[in-house]
Amino acid sequence: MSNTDFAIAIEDLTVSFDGFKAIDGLNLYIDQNELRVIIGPNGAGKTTLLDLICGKTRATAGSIKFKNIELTKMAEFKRVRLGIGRKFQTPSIYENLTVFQNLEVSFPKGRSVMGALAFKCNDEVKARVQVVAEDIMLADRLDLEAGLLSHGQKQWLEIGMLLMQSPELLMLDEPIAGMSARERELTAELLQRICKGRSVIVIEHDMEFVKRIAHKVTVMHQGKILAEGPMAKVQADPNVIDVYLGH
Amino acid sequence: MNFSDLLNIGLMQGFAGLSLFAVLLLMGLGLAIIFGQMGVINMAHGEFMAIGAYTIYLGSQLTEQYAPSLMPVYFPLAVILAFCFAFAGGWLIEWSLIRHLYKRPLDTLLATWGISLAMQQCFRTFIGPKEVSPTLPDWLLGSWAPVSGLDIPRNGMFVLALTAVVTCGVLLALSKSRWGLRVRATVSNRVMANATGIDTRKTDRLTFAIGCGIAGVAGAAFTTIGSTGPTSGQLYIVDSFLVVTFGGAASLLGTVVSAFGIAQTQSLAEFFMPGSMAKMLTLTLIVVILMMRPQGLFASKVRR
Amino acid sequence: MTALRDLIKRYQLASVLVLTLLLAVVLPLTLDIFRLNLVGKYLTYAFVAVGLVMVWGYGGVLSLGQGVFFGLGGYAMAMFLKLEASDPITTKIQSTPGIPDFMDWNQLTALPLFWEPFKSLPFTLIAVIAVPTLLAWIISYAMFKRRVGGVYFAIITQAVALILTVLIIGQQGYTGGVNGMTDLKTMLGWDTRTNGAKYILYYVCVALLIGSILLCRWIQTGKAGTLLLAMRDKEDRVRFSGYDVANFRVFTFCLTAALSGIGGALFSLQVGFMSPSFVGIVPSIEMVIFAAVGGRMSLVGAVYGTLLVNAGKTFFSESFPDLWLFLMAALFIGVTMAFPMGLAGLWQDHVVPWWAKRRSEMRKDKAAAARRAAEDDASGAAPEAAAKAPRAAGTPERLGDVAGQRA
Amino acid sequence: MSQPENPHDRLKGVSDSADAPSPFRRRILQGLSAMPILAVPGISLAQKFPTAKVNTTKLAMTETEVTVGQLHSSTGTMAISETGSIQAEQLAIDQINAMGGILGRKIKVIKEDGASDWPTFAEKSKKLLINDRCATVFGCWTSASRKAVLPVFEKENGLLYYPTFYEGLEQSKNVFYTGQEATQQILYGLDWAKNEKKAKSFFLIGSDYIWPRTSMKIARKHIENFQKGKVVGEEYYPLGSTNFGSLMNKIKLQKPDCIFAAVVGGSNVAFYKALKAAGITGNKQLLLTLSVTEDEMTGVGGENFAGFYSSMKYFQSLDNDNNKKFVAAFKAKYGPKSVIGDVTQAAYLGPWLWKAAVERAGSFDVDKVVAASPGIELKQAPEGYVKLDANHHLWSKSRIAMGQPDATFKVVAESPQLIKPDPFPKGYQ
Repeated sequence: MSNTDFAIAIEDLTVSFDGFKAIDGLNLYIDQNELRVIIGPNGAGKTTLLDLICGKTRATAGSIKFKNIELTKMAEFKRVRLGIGRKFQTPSIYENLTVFQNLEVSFPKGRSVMGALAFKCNDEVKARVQVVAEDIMLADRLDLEAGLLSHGQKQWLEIGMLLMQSPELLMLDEPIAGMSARERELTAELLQRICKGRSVIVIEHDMEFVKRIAHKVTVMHQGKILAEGPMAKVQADPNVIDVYLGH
Repeated sequence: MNFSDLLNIGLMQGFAGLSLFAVLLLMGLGLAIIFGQMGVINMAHGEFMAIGAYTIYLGSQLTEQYAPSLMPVYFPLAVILAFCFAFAGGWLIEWSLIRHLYKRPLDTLLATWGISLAMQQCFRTFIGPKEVSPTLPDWLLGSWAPVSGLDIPRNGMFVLALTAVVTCGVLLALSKSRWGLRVRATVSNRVMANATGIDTRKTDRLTFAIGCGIAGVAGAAFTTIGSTGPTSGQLYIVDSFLVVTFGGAASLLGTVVSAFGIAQTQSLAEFFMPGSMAKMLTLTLIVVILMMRPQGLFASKVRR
Repeated sequence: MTALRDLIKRYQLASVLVLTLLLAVVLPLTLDIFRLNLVGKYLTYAFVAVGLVMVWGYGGVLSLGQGVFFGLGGYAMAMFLKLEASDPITTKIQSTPGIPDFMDWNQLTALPLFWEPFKSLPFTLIAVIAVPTLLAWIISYAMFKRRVGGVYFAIITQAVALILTVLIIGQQGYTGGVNGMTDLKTMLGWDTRTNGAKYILYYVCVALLIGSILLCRWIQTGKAGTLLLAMRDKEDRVRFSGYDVANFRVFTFCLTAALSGIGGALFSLQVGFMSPSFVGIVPSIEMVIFAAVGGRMSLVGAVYGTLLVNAGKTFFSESFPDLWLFLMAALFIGVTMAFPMGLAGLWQDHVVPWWAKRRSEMRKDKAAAARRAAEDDASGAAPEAAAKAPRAAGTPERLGDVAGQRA
Repeated sequence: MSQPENPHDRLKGVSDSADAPSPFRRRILQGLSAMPILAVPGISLAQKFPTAKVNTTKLAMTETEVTVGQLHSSTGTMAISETGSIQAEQLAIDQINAMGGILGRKIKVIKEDGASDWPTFAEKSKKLLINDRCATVFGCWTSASRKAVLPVFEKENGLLYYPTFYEGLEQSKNVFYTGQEATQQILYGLDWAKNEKKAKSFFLIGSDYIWPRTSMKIARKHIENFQKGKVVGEEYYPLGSTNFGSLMNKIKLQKPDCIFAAVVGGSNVAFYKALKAAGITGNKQLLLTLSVTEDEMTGVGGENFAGFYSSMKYFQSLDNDNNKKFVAAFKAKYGPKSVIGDVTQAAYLGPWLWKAAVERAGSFDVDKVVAASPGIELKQAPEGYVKLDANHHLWSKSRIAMGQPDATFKVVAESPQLIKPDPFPKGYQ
């Protein structure tokens, strides 16, 4: 099978920590422009899978191909430069900087040391920040210190920081954790907006939310894929029911 | 020079390597416990060793003056006292300083350096600037010569035995005792340990104090090899650091292996080349290996 | 005029100006040449302290081996000066005239090959910067790429300091050993020991130091500075924003090494000798305390810290030698426990708010007065001018920044 | 503070000695013919020597007081060794003051701490010379500290009395060396080992710095070229090294007739403990050292050094009247437990040599003092009679003593004559 059609193709991926296999022979293919949601009970290996893709954890075996480029041996920052963006489970932003600075730092220019020294915040950067800030509904808070944002806004800001880089693959680890109902609503809209022109992987527990956004759902259990398909099909799968309700 | 002479020298040389290994291990052990289990670098480690050494010295002075008949047995008692004093000092310092700095590990380094300066000046003011050396009991002096031409240093044997006891004690305590359990729990998840009713503050204090106590024992053991002065601590800490750094800081096993490696390299190199060259060779090797494996021989598995 | 004011505000240059004034005008006018020479010597340590602000305060990486780079820079300079001081005529009493005296004592009969290039001043000046930078690169590249940081980095740099000391002391035929390189007299025939030369060297030192501070300030205010702070607090986020964290750290570390090297070279020039006692662990840690006392986030504070601690050391060791170590110990403990941001933090937390309060009161008074005046002759511009004036003149440095205060 | 009971009997410069005049002395006496005997009370003397006349170089002094500097380490690693020198110099100065001082002026001391740090030594020496304008400085101990201050003394034309036995290869107009240079300490000892102990093969061991290395270089030349003996090993260990296990085995492998050692500091103690632990003791092995004085013995311990030999010019147990008085005065001032080593005694000579030179010159000016110095003799030095050579070093005897279990020394040999100092020995370079 050719991998070229997929945004990301994962084959036989395995990672073991001292013999414990957190991911065990996993195969996963995600299309261009797809929004895929990964669900599964705690300890299923969802976050580890994202860690493997973005490089936070190194694979023991198997391959990850992004745009047909092998990632497993690549340094993290290079994967980012290829177009992979990752939001962490707990919002990871620079609390001491303003919202503007947070976004500005994420602008994909001046990434080398010399580039950073020569970097100038010109109109192009400012315009880009403005666009993204409007996307993430923080346009009126640009001068606020990021630490003062609400939890939900911090989540958005982190998503915004990823959008600054215009990634082709966006991975979001529990993006609506700690959000109010209204914020969830807005986030769902946000996700639908931003998955145009890029693939998105979301890890989420909230089934209502998943139903709302998912194109396709993958269920993971003990490092393996248990089921995959549209939400309705997956929900009817007896294995899945067993895993979620069986114990 | 016949074959049996050569054999004897070979045996003695092997023992020289072993006793250097014991010395290095004993020096590094306390430091490794504190760093490995708590992430704190104790720059006053050398001064705690000096406390131990001075305890022995004072012990020998007092015994000589008031109870000369006890000279043969004072040494083991003084070693225990050395542990107690250093332990108490460690307890006090953890309580007064270190516990406020757990969130800032680099700052503990500076604060403990300050402590080491203060302790040095205390030694100088209260004990005197001269290097001192205790009067050792006869059974620690000279050599044990099972056959003529083969001299095994008694102080070396003593240090070796002491190191074995202390190391085994620490390993056993870590794996079997309540303290060990608490320490391991605290290391792996502080919040969780707290939640399950482990007093992590007390565990930290105990760990720090035990580390310091072992430093005290190490210092006590060195009185059989060298002398003690107010600044001896700085001499000790350098070697301790090398051992711990090279071993991979977080791992006791690493400390053991690195002490063994360094000791054997240096001891062998010293036999075949001049002392200064040997030291250089050993240090260069350490650097080269550290350049290739900056995290030390046995790095912890957890990613930073 | 406005452009200049903007520049000063943007790079927070007011404090640098005050420092320049102090070093270049006040001190030379008030101190005799002996004391001024001492200040010059302390300022060479300030190069290291300024570097530590960059690498430790901003970069979050503590190096306990800065003495190594100070020493390398100093030795490079000293080698040049020593060669000049060892001409065949002055050394005719030796068995091999024309080589440095310590080589002769160690039975060397020819100048070692690696000494040869140090006959050239340009080469030496390059080496002063290049050699420390290169070593810093070798050390830090391996470690930062493998993400060794924090305490572990600190102790490895310490090990490097130790090893270099042993090397220098052990290779006395090539390095002068424990004695170091002494009796450095002239540079290209110019006697560096005269009072005039001391004044010149002092000013060179001040100029280079201020230049270094400006360079660091420029880096801090740009994107690289923001990134350094970001890395210190959220290393992973920076990495997953596509930055090679290690490269930034390596760059900062090399920069501080280069600064330290310059400091060392100036030391050799001003003091007239170099010794392995600057390379070891103890001086390296002392240099950290200079930066800590001044404030680890403040470039200017680091200079004040260096001057203060050294002045204290000289004063106390002259008057109460026994107390000096206790005082030094108290400094270490007190600064880390109570004032982690050092003098700069004190200034920022106490003096500045107090000043701001006073100023706002003053402004209120003035505004009220102006209002009365305005009512009298209908001139509305006065309050604005009154409000602006104290800000331009007295804006204290924002020592460090908000991020720094929190760390 | 102890006052010598009869200051006149104390150590004196040549000026009031009444012994048969040597050629040196005759000239001095002529030079001093105008000078009254020293015991005349200070005030009248000061009138004879107005400051304007005895001090033309703006040194720090008044009509009644002259300022000198003392520059040693009272903190740091070297404090251990330098304390004795500080005490001895102070003792000598007190005694001189009790006698009325020099040219009617009491000596006032400014003490500076070099803190075992050579740059600090340089800084402090600048302070003493430039700021304090000290007439002379007594100080330094290690070669490194001397090398650090030497350029300062030469630049500022100061005066330094340096007490330690050292490697030689140096002769400065501004320094007087009251200890032995290398050949004075080594050659006699080696000859003694060869002649008395029939030693043919030598094992040389030293700490790794300039003094042991130079000393061993001279020793090797002497053994190989002049004694036709053999050097079977030459080893240097880093300063502060305490690990001598492998060295012991090398010694056993080589079986030298004599171990010739110059190990210093903390290493010293570890070295002798290692020898003892390896079964190498004084009754089986000849060992001659250049670096164990009474000061070191307290650390090394008599039981570890018993039966080994040390080569020095002075031992506390030296049996002569000068020394008995000196030891008594020292112990009265610093406690009965205090010990006096070779360097301590040499440090004690410094102020006396300076006094003699100043009085001979009739001036405190450094150039005049230096010019007057060659040929000065001290008849009542604790070590016996010494005289100052034109090369600024002392003529002195060399002595060998055996360590006793109670940490004292018993002198077993003494060079018949004073040995001429030769800082640049021909044939040993």
